[in-house]
Amino acid sequence: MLETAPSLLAQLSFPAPMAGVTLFHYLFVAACLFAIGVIGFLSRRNLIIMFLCTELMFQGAALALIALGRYHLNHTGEVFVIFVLTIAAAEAALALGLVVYLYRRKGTLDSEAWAALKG
Amino acid sequence: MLEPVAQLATRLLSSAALAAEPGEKAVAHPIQLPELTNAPGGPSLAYLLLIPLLPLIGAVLCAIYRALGLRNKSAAWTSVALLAASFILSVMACLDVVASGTGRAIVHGFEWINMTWGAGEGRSISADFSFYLDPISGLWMLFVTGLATLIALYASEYMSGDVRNARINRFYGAFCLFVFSMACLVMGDNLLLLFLGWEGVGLCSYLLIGYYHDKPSAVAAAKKAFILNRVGDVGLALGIMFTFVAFGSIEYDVIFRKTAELQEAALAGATIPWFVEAIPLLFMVGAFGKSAQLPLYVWLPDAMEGPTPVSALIHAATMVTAGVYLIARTLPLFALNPDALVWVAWIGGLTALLAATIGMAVFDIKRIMAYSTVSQLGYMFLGLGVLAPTGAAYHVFTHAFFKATLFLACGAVMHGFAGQLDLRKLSGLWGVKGWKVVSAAMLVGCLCLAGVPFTSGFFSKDQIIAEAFVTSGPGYTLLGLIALLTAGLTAYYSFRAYFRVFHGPVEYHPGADHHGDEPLAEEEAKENEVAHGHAHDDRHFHPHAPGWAINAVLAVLLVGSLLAAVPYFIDKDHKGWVGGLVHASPTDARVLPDGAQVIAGAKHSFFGLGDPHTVMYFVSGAIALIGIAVAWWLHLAGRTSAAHSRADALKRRLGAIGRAAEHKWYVDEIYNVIFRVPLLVLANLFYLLDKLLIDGLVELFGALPRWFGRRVQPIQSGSLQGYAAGMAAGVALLLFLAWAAPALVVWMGR
Amino acid sequence: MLMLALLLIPLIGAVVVAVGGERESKHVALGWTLLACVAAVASVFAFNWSDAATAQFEMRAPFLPHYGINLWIAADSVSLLLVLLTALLGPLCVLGSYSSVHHRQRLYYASLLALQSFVTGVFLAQDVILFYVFFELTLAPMFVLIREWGGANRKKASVKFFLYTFTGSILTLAGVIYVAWARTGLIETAAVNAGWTFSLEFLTDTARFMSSSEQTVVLLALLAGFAVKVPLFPVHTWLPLAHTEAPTAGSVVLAGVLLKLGTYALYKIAIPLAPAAFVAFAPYVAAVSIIGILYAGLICWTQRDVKKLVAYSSVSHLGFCILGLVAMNAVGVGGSILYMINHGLSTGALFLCIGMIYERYHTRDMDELGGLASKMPVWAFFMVFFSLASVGLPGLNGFVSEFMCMLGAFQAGAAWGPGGTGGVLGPWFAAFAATGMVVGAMYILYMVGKVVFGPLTEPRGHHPHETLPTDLNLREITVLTPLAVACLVLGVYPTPVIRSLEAPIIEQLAHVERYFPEAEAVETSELERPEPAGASIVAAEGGLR
Amino acid sequence: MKEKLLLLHPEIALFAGACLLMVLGLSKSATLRSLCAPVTGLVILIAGLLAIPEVAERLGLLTAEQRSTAPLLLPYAKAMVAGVALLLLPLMTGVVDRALESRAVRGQPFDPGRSLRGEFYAFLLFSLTGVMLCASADDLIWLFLALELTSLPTYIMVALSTERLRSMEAGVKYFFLGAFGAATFLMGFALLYGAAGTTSLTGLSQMMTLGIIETGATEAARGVQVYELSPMFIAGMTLAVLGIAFKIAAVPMHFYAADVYQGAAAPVSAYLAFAPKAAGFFALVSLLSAVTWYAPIDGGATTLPESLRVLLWVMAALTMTIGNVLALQQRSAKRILAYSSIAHSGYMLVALMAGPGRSPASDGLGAVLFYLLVYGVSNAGAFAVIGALEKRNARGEMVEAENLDDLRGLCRSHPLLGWSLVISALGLLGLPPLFGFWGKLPLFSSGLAAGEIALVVILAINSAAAAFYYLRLAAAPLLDRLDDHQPRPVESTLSGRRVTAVLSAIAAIGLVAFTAPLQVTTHRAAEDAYQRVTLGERARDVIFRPAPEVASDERAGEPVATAAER
Repeated sequence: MLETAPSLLAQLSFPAPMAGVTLFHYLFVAACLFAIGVIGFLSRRNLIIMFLCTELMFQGAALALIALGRYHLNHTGEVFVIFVLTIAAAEAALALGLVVYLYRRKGTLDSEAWAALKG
Repeated sequence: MLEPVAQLATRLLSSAALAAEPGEKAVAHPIQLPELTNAPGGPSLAYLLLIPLLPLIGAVLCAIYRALGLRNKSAAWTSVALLAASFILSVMACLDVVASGTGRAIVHGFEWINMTWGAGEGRSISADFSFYLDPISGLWMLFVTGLATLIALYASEYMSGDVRNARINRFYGAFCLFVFSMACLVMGDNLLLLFLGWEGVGLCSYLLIGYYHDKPSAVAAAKKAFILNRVGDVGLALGIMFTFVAFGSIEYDVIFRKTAELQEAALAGATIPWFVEAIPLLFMVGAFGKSAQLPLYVWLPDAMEGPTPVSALIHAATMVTAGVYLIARTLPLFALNPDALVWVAWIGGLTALLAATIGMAVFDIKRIMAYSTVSQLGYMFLGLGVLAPTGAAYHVFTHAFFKATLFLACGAVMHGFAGQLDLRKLSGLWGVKGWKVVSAAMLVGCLCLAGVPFTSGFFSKDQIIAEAFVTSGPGYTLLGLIALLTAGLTAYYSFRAYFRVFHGPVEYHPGADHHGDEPLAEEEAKENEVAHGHAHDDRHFHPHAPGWAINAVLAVLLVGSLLAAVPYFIDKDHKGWVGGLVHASPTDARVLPDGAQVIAGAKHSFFGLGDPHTVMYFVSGAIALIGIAVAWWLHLAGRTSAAHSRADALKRRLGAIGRAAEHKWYVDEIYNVIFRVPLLVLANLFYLLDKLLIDGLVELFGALPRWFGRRVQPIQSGSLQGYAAGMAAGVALLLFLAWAAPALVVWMGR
Repeated sequence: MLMLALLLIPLIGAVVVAVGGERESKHVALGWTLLACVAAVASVFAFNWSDAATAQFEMRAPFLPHYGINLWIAADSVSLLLVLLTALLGPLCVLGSYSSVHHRQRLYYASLLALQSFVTGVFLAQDVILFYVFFELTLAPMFVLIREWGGANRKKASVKFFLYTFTGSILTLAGVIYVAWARTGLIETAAVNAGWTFSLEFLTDTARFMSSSEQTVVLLALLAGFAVKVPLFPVHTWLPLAHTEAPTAGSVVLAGVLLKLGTYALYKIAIPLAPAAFVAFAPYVAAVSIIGILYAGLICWTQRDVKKLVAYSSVSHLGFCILGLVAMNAVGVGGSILYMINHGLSTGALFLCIGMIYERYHTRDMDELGGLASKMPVWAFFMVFFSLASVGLPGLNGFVSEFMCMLGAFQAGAAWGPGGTGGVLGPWFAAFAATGMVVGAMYILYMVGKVVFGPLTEPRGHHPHETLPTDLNLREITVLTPLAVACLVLGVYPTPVIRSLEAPIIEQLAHVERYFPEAEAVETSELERPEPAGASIVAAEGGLR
Repeated sequence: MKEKLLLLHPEIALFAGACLLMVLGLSKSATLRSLCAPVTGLVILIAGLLAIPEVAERLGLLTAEQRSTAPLLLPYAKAMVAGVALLLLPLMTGVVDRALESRAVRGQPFDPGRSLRGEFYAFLLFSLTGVMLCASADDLIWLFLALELTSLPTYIMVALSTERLRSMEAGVKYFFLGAFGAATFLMGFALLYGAAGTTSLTGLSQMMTLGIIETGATEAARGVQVYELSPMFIAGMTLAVLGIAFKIAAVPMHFYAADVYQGAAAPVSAYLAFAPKAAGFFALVSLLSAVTWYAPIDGGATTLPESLRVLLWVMAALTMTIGNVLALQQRSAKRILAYSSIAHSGYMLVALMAGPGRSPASDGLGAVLFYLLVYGVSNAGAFAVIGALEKRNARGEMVEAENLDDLRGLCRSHPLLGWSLVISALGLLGLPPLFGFWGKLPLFSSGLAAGEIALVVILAINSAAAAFYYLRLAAAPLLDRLDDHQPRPVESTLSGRRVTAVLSAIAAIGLVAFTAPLQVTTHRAAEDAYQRVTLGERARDVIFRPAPEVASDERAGEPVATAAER
């Protein structure tokens, strides 16, 4: 995305207090969040933490939405984010329920414990 | 080589030119062939159809008898009757054709293969069951049907052993079928019908050689005969295709007209197109196959596995002369390509010599006769090659008689002595009671074969040899000398057999088999033995003297062989009656015999001794007598036992050469090594290739997906993180791909 | 109507047999096949032979209008003859397996009947998609036949047969669709929209607007399916396996008609859809088929298993058939179509004969069988008869077609003689193919000499069959006799058949002749006239509604 | 907004039904509880009917002109989904609560706390709602919600489908990977919004049309014009497509499929193989329509922007191939079907690439919509047969007889099930003249019409390779014999499963008769959807690929020209 940053800066009209902080930075942070989520998802084996990593990915997207909404000067982004949050909440509930259920059956939250089906 | 060929060609054409001069007989000009007034067929000659039809009916009847399982001779009598009828019809037909000045008759039967794909010549092919009779085919039909009748009669006794197991029906069925095919071959009015007959006789010879189908040797011989004939047939088939493309038709009338036009053109200086020159060469191949010439002759000696009547009719008198007929029939085409004639002449001469040398060495009488057949056929081809179709045809005629006689005599011996054919085991039969007729027949046959003066063989062979010297072609003089040498050899080996078997001390040992009956059930075999009075040990063995049928037929043929000389003195200006027929037939109205005369005129003396024919009488006669004398000295004079004679000493002196000759110069073995073995290796190689490489590739392609699947399967490890990693990696990769895509596409130029 | 009957009778029969009783199923099946035979005979008389080129008994119902796919069946003389062959073989197959099939007879005879119906459908279809539907459908019953009643190696054989042919024919489908799409494209550029159509008679106009490269692609796609079915030399390996494993009737149908689907498709579809490419490829196809003739023939010579030998001989024979086809002249194509019929008769009969032996001796190994002539003369007669027929002996059917195929190849492009025609082959092709005559004689006589003639040998510990007599019984003779008669009649008096083939062949060849090298000049001048395009468009529009 | 709601009657009905079922499942009386399934069926039926505008108008829910302007995609999509769902419903009955109910029958008090039935059906309806919403989505937000609504309930359905551990494992994998996928397309949507400044698909397409998203065109070698889209857009689109690829189980997001389908109870697997796939393809169709195939819809040379074309090309090829080659390895019928469903997604991707076309034959989107029905029907049958067979496993519990060997000789032991399996398998194989073939035909034709010859060849070869395992699936019940030592599977007591099996087999044959109208309908639907998103206007008059090759040599040239003159 780097080479397109200038063209974006051209129309950029962020307020003074945060001068120098461009959309690009926001997107960068968002991307980082997303990446961290992915890496965490791949590296950690505890189901709860893995779920939290997916949440992190969601939040990365949410951050990007907010920034872009501000950039495009419309509220669609914010609206989107609200819905994202609800979905995230729903997923959280679902995930926790599932985790409890699983723990009852197997007594562990190690993701590798669930690798019977393969091939 | 080329120079003399050109010479020969010019002479041919010049001869044609002479022929074209006014004052020549109209018949000398094919284009002016009188149109057939009664074409097609016409009421007068419609009965021509019966000539092939009657034998066919005979075959069908015999098949029915077989189905009914008749165990009597009704098949024999049916066949004899029908064949006789068809012989009479042939005689009538010949007379009618000669009488009607058209020189030929065409009778349409029904359509066989017909297709039209456009207007104009060459846009349609038609090969019908319609028959074409002219003097040449008439001649052939005469001795084919005539001899067939006689031999059928002979076989009625000879094959009596097969009555009780009903196989005689099969024999006569094939026999009649053969005559039918021969009729189609000789009388077909188009090349495809000729081909039908050509392969039909091949089939019949296959069936009859393999008649004793439980004898492996017989089956092998039959197979060999059919396959080698097929090799020739390929040539013939291709020749027919060339003919069709070249002339737009395969019907004789059209072909001959076009040929004549081509001659006109050639006289006017045009060159003969290559595809017309190719035709005779291909026909030649077919002829060599059917008539057992080099290099395809090896099947004929083995063909003796069949019952002797078959050997007599098919493999001596008629079928093997089909090649000669083919060339005689299409001689105008050959005249367009002198190369072909040179080939024919040389192949013929060499075959004659080679076969004669083998005939001198082998001890089986029937084999001797077989090789002599090959040798005599060689003479006939030599005759055609040196532009003596008259001589060739005449030799075919005489040879048919005396060779039939010889074979039937051998057959009688075989029949009487339990299949004994080894001339070291038989001696002095002349002295045995009841064998006079056979001996006499054998004597006459040998005389004719040897070409002793004033026998039929003498006159026919003489013409050929003389023409060999007269006609100037590449090395034809040498060919003449070869022919003379062969004549001597022929006299020697024929009388070698005669002297050993029919003269000297009386002594005989029976053979092992009952002239090849099937191994019947035990009691039946015994019964058989009693019936024939055969026994396997020599002490109480009574030779089974020939009955009336055999004697009668032998007597008739004996006389016939002698009388075969007579036609030579009829119609002298065409070198005999046969010459007259040949001359009268439209096929060679143009080049021959005028061509031969012209060429003869070119060199009208034999080594300065005057008319070559006259000279040849003396030369060849003398040579024949010398040969006989040698045979007498070596094989009769002072021979005390059947087994040993003075020749043994000579043979010892010859050593390796003698043994090689006795083993037929190992030709079979050589062929086996050169052709069969490599082909078999190749075939097995192909099979291996098919299984391993070709099918292997298919299997490989089939296995590829599964192989790929096995490679991919580990990714489905079942671990959550593993899957997630896979997904993440995939996303990253595809992201990059999507980003790079435009550049990629531009780079690939879409 | 008759054609629909020919199509439906076996199908209904299949259903009836499938739901009927196990014991009487074979008789029911026989009845239905005979009924089909009756219909076939009736169609012979109803057919107007005087204009054999036009498709008759036409029946047509739109199925997918937006694709221009119609349920459209009709028969010209070519298809009618092949349908007749199919109908004739039907009852013989049923009768031939009376004593050889014992378990799950309902499924067996139902499959046979279904197979017959589908094959008939292929020969009658005038719509490429319909053709393809039947073409694929034949696989299912054949798969069942091989898989359920086959020999020891039947699973592999059946799967190989199915996958090999299925793979090829899917590519064929792609090729056909490509042509149909190309047609829509060209019609648009011609400013007229005729939309999609799969009807043969409209698709045939497409070729002249397709570049030769496009046609090449199409032809390759078509060959992928058809050459495998034929089978042509390099892609033949499924056949011997399938044949050796299949039950007798299966082999008969396989050799008799199933292989003809490939050749028929090449004639009916490949020629008009990609003529330029067809002409361009003809020499290579011819070369391949000649290789097939000799290669397969020599392989036959090394076989021990009689059935495998005959199977390979099919490869060799169909080489002749294809050679005649790519000669692209009347004689050659006529010979090739005749060959389809003749090969079906003689080879089918040979398989029946072998099956009869197998029923008695439970082996097909030539080392264990020999000299049967002295034990079963009637069988021997038929065996020798059909062997000679397939060797191409004049007077029997094999020769006529074989010679015509070779003559056709010889004429093609041999413009130097009045008998020559346009084309891209020539004497050399015929010459090489002719050597196949010798090879054919070699392996067939080798087989006859081993099995029929020679000293009698029977497998060790052989005891006579409980139900079957030593020699053929009346039923078996009844099975073989019609085939023998057909072989003889077609060998002695084929002219009516040939004459009936002339018109359709000439019509079909009109598609390719304009692409012959020497025809270039003529063909460009022809192209001045736009009628064909216009006509095609109008016709197509007619065809779409 | 209002007119949007007007078209949501089916969804509303489903939602209401779901709420009702939640209550119903907890009722004390067994009879009322047993009404769950019928009620669900009724609701789905109502929804399906309401989806048809004519019906809605008859009921006064739509005015005539509203009906006439209503998009054509919705009726087909929703009715089709409802129909397949109805076909699947008998199969879904009795998946949960069997033990509980049997205990209740034996007189033990019913414990609502342990009962799942109500939720199960409710979740089914919720998920169906999601699918239908996907079809009617015209905004990224809406699309996101709909997709999530489709998946979330299925996570639970999978986990609860059986008591066995494997189904829980399936649930875990499905849920976590699903969340991963969801995050992916969410990020994609975000970037799309960033690139276009709007989340409405129409707006997106407008932005494309106005060329705001491109950064210009480059004239490449051989006169090929390639438009460069802004990287943000490309990234967004790619992420979105890949995220949705999870729903349709396309490479590289396919990993979960086999495990989940195997772990879940066969009925649920059948549902998973259909519903999310449908939702995903609806989403892809609308999304890609928004990006537009740059060309007049002329049945010929439609094409996507380069990035997407290459992306989808690779995805399609890989999905087909990997799905098939992995299916070749399997002994478990369920895994075979799972992998084959991956392969089928690949086939559909080919048509998706081909994009819209003028005639049904060249219309890829229509082909996709049609194939969804074809696949749903045949697939239901195959899974139903497996669900209908049970055998006792080593631990003595009754489990699904999912192994290929268990299916041997089925035609003789259970003719109905056996023949249904044979027909479904052959249908999936696409053997003419079964329904499957008529589904494959448009895939081929549209792919070729779009000029994607290489891809079509891959498609052809793949369908051939697929024949291998489908043949197994068909031959095992028909021709193979069960060897004596192995336990003979028994038919499940739940008769509903047989019903589904037989019905789908009948449909696989009977629907052939309706091929023509169905294909026309799907074509209209797809075209209409495309027109709506792109506001009917041709995105740009640049034809990327030269129009269908008209023969370049003079042989062809002549008559064409003359024809043009007329």
